[in-house]
Amino acid sequence: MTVDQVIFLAVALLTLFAALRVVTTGNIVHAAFWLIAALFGVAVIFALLNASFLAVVQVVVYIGAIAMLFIFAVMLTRKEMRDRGPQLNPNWRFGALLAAVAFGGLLLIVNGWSGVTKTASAVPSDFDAVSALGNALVSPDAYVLPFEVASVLLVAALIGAVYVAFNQK
Amino acid sequence: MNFISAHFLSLILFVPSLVAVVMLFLPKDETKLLRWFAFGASLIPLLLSLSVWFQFKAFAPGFQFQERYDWYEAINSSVHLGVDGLSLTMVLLTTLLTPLAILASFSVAEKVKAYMMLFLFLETGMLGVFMSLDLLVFFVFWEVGLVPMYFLINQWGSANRNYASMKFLIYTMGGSLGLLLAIQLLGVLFGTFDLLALTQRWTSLDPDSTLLGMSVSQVKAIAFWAFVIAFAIKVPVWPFHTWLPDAHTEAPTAGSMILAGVLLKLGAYGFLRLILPLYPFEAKIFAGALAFLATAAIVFGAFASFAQTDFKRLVAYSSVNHMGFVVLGIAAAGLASGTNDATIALDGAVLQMFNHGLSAAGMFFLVGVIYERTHTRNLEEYGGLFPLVPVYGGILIFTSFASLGLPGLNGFISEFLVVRGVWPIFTVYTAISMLGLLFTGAYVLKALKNVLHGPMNEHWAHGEHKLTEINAREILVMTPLMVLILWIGVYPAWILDVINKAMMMLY
Amino acid sequence: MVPLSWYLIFSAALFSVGLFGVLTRRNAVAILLGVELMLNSVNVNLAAFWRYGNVTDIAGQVFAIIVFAVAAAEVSVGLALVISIYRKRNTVIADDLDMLKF
Amino acid sequence: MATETLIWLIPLPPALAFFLIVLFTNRNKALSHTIAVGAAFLSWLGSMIVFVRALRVESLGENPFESSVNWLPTGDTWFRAGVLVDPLTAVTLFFVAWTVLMIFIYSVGYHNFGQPAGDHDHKGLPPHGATVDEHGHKHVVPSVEPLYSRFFAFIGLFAFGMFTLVVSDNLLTLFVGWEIMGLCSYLLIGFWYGKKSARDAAVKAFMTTRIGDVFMLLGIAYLYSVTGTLSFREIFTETTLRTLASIPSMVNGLSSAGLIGLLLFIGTIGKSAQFPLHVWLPDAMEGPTPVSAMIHAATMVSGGVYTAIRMFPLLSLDSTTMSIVAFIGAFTALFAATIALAQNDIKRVLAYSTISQLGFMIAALGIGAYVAAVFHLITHAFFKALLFLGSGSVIHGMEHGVLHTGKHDVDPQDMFNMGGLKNKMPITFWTFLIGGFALSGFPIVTAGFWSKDEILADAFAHNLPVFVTLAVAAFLTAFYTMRQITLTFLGEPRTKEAAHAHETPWTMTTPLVVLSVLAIGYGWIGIPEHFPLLGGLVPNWLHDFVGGTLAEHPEALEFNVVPLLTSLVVALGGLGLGYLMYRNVNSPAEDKLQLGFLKNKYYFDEIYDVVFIKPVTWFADKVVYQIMDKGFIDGILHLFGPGTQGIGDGIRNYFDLPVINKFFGDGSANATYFSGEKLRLAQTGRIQQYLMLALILFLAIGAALYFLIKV
Repeated sequence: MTVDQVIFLAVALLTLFAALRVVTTGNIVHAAFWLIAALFGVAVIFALLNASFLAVVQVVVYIGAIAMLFIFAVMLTRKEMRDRGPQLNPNWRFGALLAAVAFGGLLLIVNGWSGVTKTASAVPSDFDAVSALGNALVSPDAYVLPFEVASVLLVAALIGAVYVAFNQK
Repeated sequence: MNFISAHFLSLILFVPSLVAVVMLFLPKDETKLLRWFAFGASLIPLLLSLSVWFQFKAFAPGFQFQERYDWYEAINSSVHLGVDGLSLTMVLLTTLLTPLAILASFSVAEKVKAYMMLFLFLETGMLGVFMSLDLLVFFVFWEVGLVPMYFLINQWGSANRNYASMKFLIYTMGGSLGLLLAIQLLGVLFGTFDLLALTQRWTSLDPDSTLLGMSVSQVKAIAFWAFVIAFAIKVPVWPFHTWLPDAHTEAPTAGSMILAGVLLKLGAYGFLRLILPLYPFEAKIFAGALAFLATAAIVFGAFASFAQTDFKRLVAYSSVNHMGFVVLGIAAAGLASGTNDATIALDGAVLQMFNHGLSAAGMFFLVGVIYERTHTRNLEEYGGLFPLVPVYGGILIFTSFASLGLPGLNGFISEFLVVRGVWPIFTVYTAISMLGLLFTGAYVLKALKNVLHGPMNEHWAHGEHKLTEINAREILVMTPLMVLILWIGVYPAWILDVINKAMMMLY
Repeated sequence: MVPLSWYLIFSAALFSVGLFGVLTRRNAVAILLGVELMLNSVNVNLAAFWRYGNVTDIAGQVFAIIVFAVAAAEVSVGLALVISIYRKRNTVIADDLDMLKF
Repeated sequence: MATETLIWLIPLPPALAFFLIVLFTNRNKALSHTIAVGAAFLSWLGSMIVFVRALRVESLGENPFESSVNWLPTGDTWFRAGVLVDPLTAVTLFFVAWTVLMIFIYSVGYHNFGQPAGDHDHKGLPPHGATVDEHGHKHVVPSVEPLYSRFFAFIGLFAFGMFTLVVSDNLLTLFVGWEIMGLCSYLLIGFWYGKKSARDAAVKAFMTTRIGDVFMLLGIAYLYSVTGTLSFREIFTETTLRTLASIPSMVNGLSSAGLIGLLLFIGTIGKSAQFPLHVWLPDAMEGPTPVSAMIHAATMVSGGVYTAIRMFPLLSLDSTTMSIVAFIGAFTALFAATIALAQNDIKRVLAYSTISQLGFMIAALGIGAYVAAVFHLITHAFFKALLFLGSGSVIHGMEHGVLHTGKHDVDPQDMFNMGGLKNKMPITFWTFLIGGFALSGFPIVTAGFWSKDEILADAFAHNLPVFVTLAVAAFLTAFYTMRQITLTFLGEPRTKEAAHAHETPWTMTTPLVVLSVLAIGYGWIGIPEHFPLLGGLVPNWLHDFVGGTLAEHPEALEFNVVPLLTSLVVALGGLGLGYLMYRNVNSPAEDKLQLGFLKNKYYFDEIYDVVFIKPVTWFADKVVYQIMDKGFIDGILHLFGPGTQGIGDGIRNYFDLPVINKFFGDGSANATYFSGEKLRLAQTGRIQQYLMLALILFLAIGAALYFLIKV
C-alpha cells in the first residue's frame, strides 16, 4: 500500500461515516454539522485527485456557504431545539434495502467495466489545470455558454428563492 | 378595383359570412350598432350584384363571371362559380331581399347579434346554391342554408316553433339525402362534379351500356327521382308541402320573408338548373305526373289558403299555390323542351319565381307588421282597421293584389306567360289550374275583408291596444318591393329579356 | 497509486448513503442534506474520470463547477420552499405534506 | 301632336292623378278633386281630338291609327303592345270620355264638397250630416264624405283602366285594363266598407267577375298559342280567321275559334253581368251612386260588351257560339226585366234594367247585328248614366229630407217613400224623364228608340224567337221605367222626407243636363236610311262609320214595318200601362207585382249559396285543409316520427343499452373505476414513496436492460 492509498482509505472511510451520520442522526443540527465533515472529506478526495481548484471551491462554497445555509434553515424551521419522535420513515428499512440494491447495482456495473483498473498518468509538468479550467469556462470555443446558462440559473434561483421565502405578511 | 372586378361572385358570396364573423367581435349589447352594421353590410352584396347585373351580357351564351378555385382535389371538386340569366335573377332577388329582411327585423330585441349573424350566414348559403357550378359545392351550400333557418325559426319563432323548425329541418334534410347520394353517384361515375363537364358527358352516355352493374336508364331514373324529391320538397310540390305552412307561420317575420322569398326558389332553381338539363329524357316521361302535382298544388293550395283563419298561414298556403305555377311551367318545359311554348312557359316560371319573391316577402312582412302591433294573427280578431291605418291598408291592398295576379302588377305577367306556355302542352291541367287562380282571388279578398274592412273592432281603436300606423322604417322595407312590383307589372322587359335569352340558350 | 475503482466505489457508496437519506428522512431539510451528498458523489466521479482520463481535457472539472452552481441553486430554492411551507403549515415533516394526492 | 302619340297619352292623366292623390294630396280635398277632374278633362280633350281626327280619315277601318312597342320577350319574338283607334274604338272613346268626365264632375257635388265635416261620421261609412248653427237656430246639413280624396283616387284609377281597355290594340292589355277596372269596382263597391252589405257586395262582385276573367284568360292563352298573336289587327285577317275556324278544338264539334270565342265570351258574361253571372251587379249598388253610374252602367259593364263586339269577327266564325251568345243575351234581357218589375229600391231597378239592356246588346251581337249592338251600347251608356246620376240626385234630395226630419230609419232609396218629387226637383225630374223615355224607347225623339228599334229590326230579319223575347223585354222595360217615374216623381209626397226634398247643387245637375242632351241627340246619327219620313234626312252616319270596322261591311237592312210597329207598341204601351197601374199605388201592399220569386230575384243568391259557396267553403276547410293536409299528409309524416322512434327505441333497448352501454361503455368505465379505486391507495401524496416506486421501477428496468444487453 502506498501512502496515497492509505490516505485515501482513511479519508474515504471518515467521509462515509460522516455521511452515514448525516442521514441517521436524530438531531438535525448535528446532521448539518456531520454534513460539513463529509463535505470536507470530499474536498480532500479532490485534492488527492490533483483537482486543487475543486477542492478549494468545495471548501469555500459548499462548506462556507451551502452548509451554513442549511444550518440557518434548520434553525429557522424548528419549533424547539430538541427534535421529538423518530427522524426516519416507518418504512426506512425498505429505503435502506433500495439504497443497498442501488449500491450493489452500481458495484456490478463498475465491476463489469473494463476501464476500472485504469491507472492515472502523471500530470504534465507544463499543464496548469486552473488556468486551463479558467480558459475553458470563458472561451467561446469551449464552455462559455453552459457557464453563462449556469449563472442565469443561479440568478433565477436566487430571485425565486427570495420570492418564495419572502414573508408576505 | 381589379380585385373586385375579378372576384365579383366570390365577393358577393362570402362578404356576408365575413361580416358575420366580424360581428362576432362587436359588443352584444349595442343592438343599434349591430343592426345597422348588419344592414349596411348586406347592402354590399346588393351593390355588387347590381353591378354584375349591369355588366351582364344577356346575349352571350354560357356562364359569365366564372371563378374557379381548387377545393377538394382528390375527388375533383372545385369551387366553381358562375352566373347565367337564370341564376343572376335569383342572385339579385336574394341580395335584394336580405337587406330588406334585416331592415324588417330591426324590431327583434332578443339576441340581436346571433340573429343578424345567422341572417348573413343564411345569405351566403342561398347565394352559394345559385352561383355554384359544382354539384358538391352546390350541395354544401344547399345544406348550409338550412342551419341558420332552423335556428331562426327555433329561437325567434312563435308558439309552435319547436315542432315547425323540426319539421322543416328533418323534412328538407330527408329530401336532400337522396340528392347527396345521387350527386355522389354522378361524381363516382364521371370523376368530376363540375356541372358543365357533367352535363355534357351525362347526356351523351350510351343508353345501352351499363354502369355499376345497372343499365344506364335505370341509373338515370334512380338519380332523377332522388333529385326530384329533394327539389320537390323544397319548392314545395304538393303533397310535400305541409312543412311550409308550419315553418312560415312559426318563423319570425324576416325569416318568413326569406323563406318564402328565396328558400322556396332553391327547389325550383334545382329543377331548372339540374333536372331539366341532366335528365331531358326522364323529364319528358314524368312531366305529366309533375304537371298533375303542380295543378294539385295550385288548386289545393288555394283551397287550403281559403280555409285558414290564421293570417300568416293563409299567406303561407298562397305560396304553395303560386309556386305551383312555377312547377307547372317547368313540367311543360320538360315535356316539350325546345319549343317556343316551352320557352314562354319557362320565362313565366322564372319570372314567377322572382315575382313571388317580391310579393310573398311583402305579404309576410305586412302580416308581421300587424302581428307586432296586435299580437294576434287570427283573422276574426281584426276588422275594420282601414281607418286606423290607412297607409298600411293601402300598402296591404297593393301587395295583396300583386299576389292575386292583378294585371298591371308583376304577378299577372308571369302567370299569364305560364298559362300561355303551358296551355298547348297541358291543356286540361291549365284549365283546372284556373280554378286555383279563381280561388287566389277568394282568399286574398277574404283576408282583406277581415283585416281592413268591416265594422271596426273597437279593441284596436283606443287605449293601450291602439293600433299605430306603419312606421317609416317599415315603409322603407316595402318601398323597393312595391316599386319593383309595379315596374315589372308595367314594363317587365328589362328582366324578362335576360330570363328569356337564358331560357333560349339553356333549353 | 489509488486505482480508479476505489474512487468509483467510494462515490457509489456516498451516493447510496445520500439516496438512503433522501428516501427515509422525515425532515425536509434532512432530505436536502441527502441530496447534497448525492451531488457530491457525482462530483467525485467527475473529478476521478478527469484525472484518470485525458488530463488536458478539462471538461470533467468544468462539469463539476456547473454542478456546484446547480447545487447552490437547488439548495437556495429548496430551502426557500421549506421555509415557506413551514410558515404556512408549521411543519417540515415530508410525510405531512401529502397534498400531492388524488 | 301626332295622333298615335296622343292616343298613348289618353289613359295616362287619370293614372297620374291616382298616384298624385294617393301619395301627396290625399289630405287636401279641393286639390284632390281638382287633379282628378283635371285629369278626366285632359283625357276627354285627348279623346275628342282623336275622335275628330278619326272622323276625317277615309275608311278608318282599313287604315286605323295604330302604334305598338315591344313589351314582353317571348322566345324568339316579342309580344307587342300598343294602341289602336279604329271606328269602334273611336265611338267608344267618345262616349267613355263624355260619361267619365260628367261623372267626375258629378262626384264633387255628390260627396258634398264644401260642406262641413260630419258630427259622427266614420271613415268607411256614408256621411250622416253635420249640425250647423245658422241664424241662431241649429239645423242639420249634409256632411262631406270622410274619404273624399280616396274616392277621386279610385275613380281616377278606374278611368285609366277603362281608357286602357278601349285604346288597346291587343287582348292582353285590354285584359289589363279589364282587371284594373275589376279592382276599382271592388274598391268602390266596398267604398263604405263599414257596411257589411257593401263589403259582401264588393267581394261578390270581384269573385263573380273573376270567374269570367279566368275563363277569358284561358281564352286569351288559347288564342295566343294558336295564332301566335293577340293583336286585333293580326287576328282579324282572313287567313288567321280561316285557320282558327278550321282547327278543331278539344271540345267535340266546336272549332277552336268557337271555343276561344266562348271562353272570351264567358269573360263578357262576368263583366257585363249576364245570366248566370248577373248576381253581382244589383248588389254592387251598395257603392256610391257615381260609381254605379260610371262603373256599373256606363263604362265597365259596357267594357264587357265592347270586348265581345271587338271579338265579333272571331265569335261569328262558329254558329254554335253565336247561338249561345244570342240565347244568353235574349234570355238575360227578359229575365232581368222581370225582376226589375218588383224592385222597390230606385237603384236596383236601374241595375236590373242595365243587365237587361246589356242583354239586348249581346243578343244583337249573337244574331250578327254588329252595328246595332254598338249603337245601343253608346246610347245606353248615355241614358243609363243619366238615369243613375238622376237617381243619385233623387237620393241626395231625399237624404236632405231625412236630415231635416232626423228619422234615419227612412230609406232614401225606397221608391215608396218618395212621390211628388217633380216639383221639388224639377231639373232632376226632367232629365230623369228624358233618360227614362230613352230607356223605354220613346219613339222618334230619344236615342234609345233608334238603337232599340235597330236591334229589333235585325232580330226580326234574322231570328224570330229572339225578336219575340226582346220585344217582350222591351215592353217590360217601358213598363217598369214608367212605374219608377210614377212612383218617384208623380203624385203626392208619401213621406215627410219626400216633402222636404231639395234640388241638388249645380255640380250634380250640370252633368244631368249634358247627358240628357246626348241621350236624345245621339240617336239621330243612326237613323236607318229607309225609315219613313225621317230616313235620309240625316245620313245614317253610324252605320257607315262603325260598319267600316269589319272587313266585310254589313249591309243596311231593308225597311220592314213589323218591327217598327212592334217597338212603337211596346214602348208606348209599356209606358202607358205603367202610368195607369201605378199612379194610385201608395204602398208595396197595393203593388200587385210584389211577387215572392220576383222580389227575391228567382232565389239565385240563395241557390248559389247552397250550390257553390257553402260546398266550396266546406271543401276548402274540411276536405283540403283538415282532412287532406292536416289529416292525411301530415298524418303520414307523423307516422315517420313514431316509426323512426320505434326503430330508435328498438336499437336503444336491444342493442345500445345492453351491448354498447353495458358492455363497452359501462364496462370500460367500470373497469377503470375499479382499478382506480384500488390504485388510488398507491397515491399517498408522499413524495418519498413515489420516489421509491420510481426507483424500484428504474432499477428493475435498468437491471432488465443490463442483463438483456449483456446476454
